[in-house]
Amino acid sequence: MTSRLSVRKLITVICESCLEETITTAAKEIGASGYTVSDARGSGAHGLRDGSWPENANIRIEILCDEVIATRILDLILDTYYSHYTLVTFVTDVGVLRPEKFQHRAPSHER
Amino acid sequence: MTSRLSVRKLITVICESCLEETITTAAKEIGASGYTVSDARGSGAHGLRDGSWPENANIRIEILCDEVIATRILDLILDTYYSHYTLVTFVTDVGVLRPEKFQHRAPSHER
Amino acid sequence: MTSRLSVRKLITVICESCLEETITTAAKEIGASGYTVSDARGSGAHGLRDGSWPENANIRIEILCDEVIATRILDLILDTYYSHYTLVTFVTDVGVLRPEKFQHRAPSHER
Amino acid sequence: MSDPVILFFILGVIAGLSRSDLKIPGVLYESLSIFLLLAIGLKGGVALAQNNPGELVAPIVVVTLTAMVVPILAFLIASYGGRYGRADAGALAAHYGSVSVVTFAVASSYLTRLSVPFEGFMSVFLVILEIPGLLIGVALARWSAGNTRWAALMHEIVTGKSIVLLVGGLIIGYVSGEAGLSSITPVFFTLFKGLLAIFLLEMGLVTAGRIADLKKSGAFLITFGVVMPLISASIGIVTASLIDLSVGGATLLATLFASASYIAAPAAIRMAVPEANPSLSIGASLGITFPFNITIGIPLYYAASQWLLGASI
Amino acid sequence: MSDPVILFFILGVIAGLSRSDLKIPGVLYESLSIFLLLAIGLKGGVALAQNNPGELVAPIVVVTLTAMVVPILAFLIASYGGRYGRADAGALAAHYGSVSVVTFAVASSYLTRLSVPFEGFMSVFLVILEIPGLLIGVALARWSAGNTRWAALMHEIVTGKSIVLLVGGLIIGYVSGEAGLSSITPVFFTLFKGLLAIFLLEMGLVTAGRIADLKKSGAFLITFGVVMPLISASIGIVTASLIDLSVGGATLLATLFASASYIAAPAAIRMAVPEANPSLSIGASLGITFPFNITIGIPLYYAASQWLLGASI
Amino acid sequence: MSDPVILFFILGVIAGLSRSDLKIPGVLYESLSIFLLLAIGLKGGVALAQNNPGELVAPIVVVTLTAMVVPILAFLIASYGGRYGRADAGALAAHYGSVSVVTFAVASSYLTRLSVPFEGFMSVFLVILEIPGLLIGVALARWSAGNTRWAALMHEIVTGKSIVLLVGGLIIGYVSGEAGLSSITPVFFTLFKGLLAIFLLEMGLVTAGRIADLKKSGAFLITFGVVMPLISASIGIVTASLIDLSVGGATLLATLFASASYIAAPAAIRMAVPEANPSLSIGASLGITFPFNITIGIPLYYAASQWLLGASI
Ligand SMILES: Nc1ncnc2c1ncn2[C@@H]1O[C@H](COP(=O)(O)O)[C@@H](O)[C@H]1O
Ligand SMILES: Nc1ncnc2c1ncn2[C@@H]1O[C@H](COP(=O)(O)O)[C@@H](O)[C@H]1O
Ligand SMILES: Nc1ncnc2c1ncn2[C@@H]1O[C@H](COP(=O)(O)O)[C@@H](O)[C@H]1O
Ligand code: NA
Ligand code: NA
Ligand code: NA
Repeated sequence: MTSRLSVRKLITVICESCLEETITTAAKEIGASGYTVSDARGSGAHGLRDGSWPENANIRIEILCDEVIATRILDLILDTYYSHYTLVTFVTDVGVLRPEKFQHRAPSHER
Repeated sequence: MTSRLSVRKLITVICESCLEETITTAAKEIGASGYTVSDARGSGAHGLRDGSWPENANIRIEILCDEVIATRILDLILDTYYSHYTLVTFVTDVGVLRPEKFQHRAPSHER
Repeated sequence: MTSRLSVRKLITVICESCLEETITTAAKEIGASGYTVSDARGSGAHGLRDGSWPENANIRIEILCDEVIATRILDLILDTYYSHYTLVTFVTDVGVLRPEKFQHRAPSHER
Repeated sequence: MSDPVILFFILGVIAGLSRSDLKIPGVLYESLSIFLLLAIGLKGGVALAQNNPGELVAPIVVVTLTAMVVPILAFLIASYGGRYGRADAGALAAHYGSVSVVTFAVASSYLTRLSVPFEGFMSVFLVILEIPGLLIGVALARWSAGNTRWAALMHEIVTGKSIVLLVGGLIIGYVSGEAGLSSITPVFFTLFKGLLAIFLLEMGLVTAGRIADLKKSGAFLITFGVVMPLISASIGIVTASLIDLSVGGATLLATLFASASYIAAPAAIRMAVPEANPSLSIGASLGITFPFNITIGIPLYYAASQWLLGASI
Repeated sequence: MSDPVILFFILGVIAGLSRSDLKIPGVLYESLSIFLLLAIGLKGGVALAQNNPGELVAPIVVVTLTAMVVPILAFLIASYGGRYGRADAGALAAHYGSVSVVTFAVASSYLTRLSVPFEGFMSVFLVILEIPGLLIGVALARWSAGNTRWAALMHEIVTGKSIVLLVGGLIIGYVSGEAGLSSITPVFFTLFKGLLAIFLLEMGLVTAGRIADLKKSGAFLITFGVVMPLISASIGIVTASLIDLSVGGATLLATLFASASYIAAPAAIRMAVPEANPSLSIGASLGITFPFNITIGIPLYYAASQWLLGASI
Repeated sequence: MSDPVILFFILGVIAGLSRSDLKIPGVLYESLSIFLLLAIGLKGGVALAQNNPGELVAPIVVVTLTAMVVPILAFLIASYGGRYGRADAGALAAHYGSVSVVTFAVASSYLTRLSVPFEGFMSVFLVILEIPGLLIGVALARWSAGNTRWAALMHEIVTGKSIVLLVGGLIIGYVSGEAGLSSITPVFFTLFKGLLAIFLLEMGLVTAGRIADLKKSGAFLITFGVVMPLISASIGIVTASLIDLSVGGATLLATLFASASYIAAPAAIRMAVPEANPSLSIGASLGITFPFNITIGIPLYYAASQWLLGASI
């Protein structure tokens, strides 16, 4: 099976819901081919965020991309959001069937 | 810890919500022991799907299975859905506690 | 990229929604720094749980932690919940940017 | 001609059985149940304000005592008749010992349609009957287990949303009185039956989904789901005559006794008696007893109340 | 002065185009559409109870036959005029051959505002016209493909939520009659226009989101979205005169013929003709035809009906 | 006897503090807030249609100018009194400089209960006061930072859902007039107070959740949350006498000045002043000022308005 699959990065960002548009727009500008968002609630260093009202809801953003773009997204998050926002990020190696779909288009960035 | 865990495959399919019943039924027919679905929204090659109305919503299907069934599910998706539907799929290696739960029942298929 | 990332464990628990408070409270008591919950539906050994009414809904709990706490959480789930509840658990290796955020505080437990 | 709200329930069952893609969003279900609980509480509170609450003390004591017979009977029948283990029998006892708010709403809608008057304070009984049967069921299930966290369980039941909304509504209704509530009655009173209809449509869908469970559970459970409410309703009518309720009040009390919980009880039992199989008790209470009560039971309890108490009015 | 419900639609379009963060939760959209479908069904059922359903058989046959012309014409225009392939032309045929419930609701709101009477059984046509056009569209799309699972498709359409709720409402309304429904009319009849207004606000937001799609699709599709309803409406008015409808009834029938489905059709086509590009047919039906019909079309169809049939009344 | 809508708020607070499992689904919260904003806009629009909008220009200018004092005062008090940094003081200024729609709704419900008349165009002030205070707060917070994207911020505020729905409702109400709206008033006017009650139940739950935050924030913030509205309300009453409002109008204007935003402001501040700690400003505005205003503040502002302006009527 693994022969057919290419490794890509899955970046998952769990953050306050007011960041949805900012982060997804930035990810696309940086070169991500897409993203997926779902609603979430949770608890962490900033206390309980149970989604009982909009200011208090979290989202879960997933971005499938190659390593070049993953690095840029992590940089963006570190530089722009980590200091002031409620935010957790993790990166997973996943296998995808159509690797070209999740690759930056400019050839200079290809691995 | 790793000693207790067995490796299984987690297939994640992000697709338009109208495929929910078709794909989950097919996965069970192919031998998956179960599945989990959650609502999502997103953007990709087919444009923005913000879930503002039902035709425009995505779902996120997760199927935990062994490699034999994972291969069959990927084949099914490649053959039947990739050409005409909005669909993204990725596979992750995960550790599970009760591997027998996520294994195809027919002994001929065991690894 | 990988140089910046530290490996941590992501525990995902898919279970009936009535366990939300019990499991998340227990995870925090055991030492997890946080958790994330989203709504889900699904099917498995206990039949279809389509979320059509509250008794019939699933949730998806994610806990990012180090190996020490992961082991404790898995123990808890095995001992307390597996026998009587609808529950699926899997563990993924993920890379995080700020590893200290997902580490048990008591120094004796550090790896 | 049958009450249209029942037709909505039947529509839901048919849609579910024919595997329609009709789904009532879970959030709508939750929103409607918040509405129904508040509305029933408010209505009861307004009625209570027109009475002397002190006069209710004796009836409440009587009703609470006779109602305790129901879960004990249910436990015995399930244990000896159904050969269920302690956990499952206790879970069934808890479900049948507690009450169903929507069944109560359908019964009062039924009486209103027939212009049969009933005591306004009946919803006080609804609140009071919700808890003891549940606790007895858990006690029976955990008799020898010994590690039940009773304090946590009590807290969970007493602060459970159905009690909070019913009691909250009762108090707000009582404090405000009919005139005080007038600005909010267009929502809580005028819309009641229409929204109950939509709720019953969803209940029909859920009930249809339980029928598969029932096939597995077999004949005993189906019989139990019909016979148990008949027994409880009889106890209810006798109790009604003890405390001098009207025919309408007796019908409602019989319905309360006959009804089985499927909101408060499942949640509480899942935490307190996890080893009980939820599809047994939910299957019986929601798949059999609920449809039985709202279609056949309520008219039956009304006829029986008329026959037994009618002369005295 | 225009109907306020239309103003809500326009507000939604403006909010969408100006990239407001206003969002109608998906669950509210679903809840409102369940409400609207049930309410229209109930209203039709009550009207039907005041008629002799037998007298409707002949008109139903006539309407069904003439309505079949619409998807065939749409297919030919899309194939030869628009040079679309079989799949896309068939998908367009299915959308325009079926009907839009909300357009119908806006038209009856329009007539009620002007105090123009119309036959109460018009919603029976709404139900009946929903299916055949859709099937013809799929048939045209899959002519030679041969592997269509017709049984599954029929099941999906017939048990689809719009049919279930409309037919369910019709039957409940018919069985209960006006008096029987009186307890639920405060929800289903009194709130109808206000909730329709909120639904149209959301439709405006959705429509605004479709405009980007349309830019890509080009001039033919935009023309098609305006010309096709004009053609269908003409067929509708002629049919109305064949079956002797009043001016109001003719306006509604013209609107039904002119309207394009964007609830039942997209879902069915996505499963039956997956190779069709959904943004074409949804873009045309929701981005062009829906706003055209509710703002310009309905008054036009009314004027035409008056002009053609007015003398005979 | 207190307004029942306030009792719903108290019920929510009690349920939240007793850790009940009662939860109002987020979608119901959003749906109700869409409804309330539209309804308030529509009501204001209808009132406006009965006036000459030209006459409002002068009062609007006066009110806008005096209202600007509020955020500046709030900033100074928070900076010097509370020793908060520029960001947090600016965030507090933005919240208290803007207004709370629900507080306004409770105040008009209070006046209606007492049959105190007020100028119908008060909701125009509600719209107008929402924005400037917010902008001043951001300006104060970012004085020297210099990299604020003002254009994006303005777009976000002006197209924010509360402005879109309030202004949209105002225009639709103004264009349609009372007669034109009659078909949708059963939803938007008749249901208003009942749905406001449910919304306040949820606000109570949310408020209870904020109390933990407040414990951490300490005595200054709690004092600020009570004293600041008293100061602003005084400015509001003085302004009301400048523009010759009735006692009812003065009460509403005082309430608007005294109220602190917790819908538009938190969202805007989070994007424009991310370094501000949201639990400070939301904690004060939602945890202290909102409950203070709806329970104690409004009757107080009414009494003060009567005392100051009553003679002149
Ligand atoms: N250890 C964790 N595991 C999973 N999710 C977490 C964890 N810590 C925080 N989160 C999520 O990230 C959000 C923000 O985290 P924080 O900034 O730590 O409050 C929380 O509301 C949770 O949803
Ligand atoms: N690079 C990506 N990362 C995460 N999710 C994606 C990505 N691309 C597409 N998706 C998701 O998959 C759906 C369909 O993708 P597409 O077919 O590319 O439009 C989108 O609506 C997104 O929810
Ligand atoms: N193989 C599987 N893959 C993904 N999710 C599963 C799987 N099996 C079970 N689940 C999820 O876990 C829940 C409980 O599983 P079970 O106890 O097997 O009924 C189901 O309702 C599903 O949501
Ligand atoms: Na009972
Ligand atoms: Na049509
Ligand atoms: Na203010």
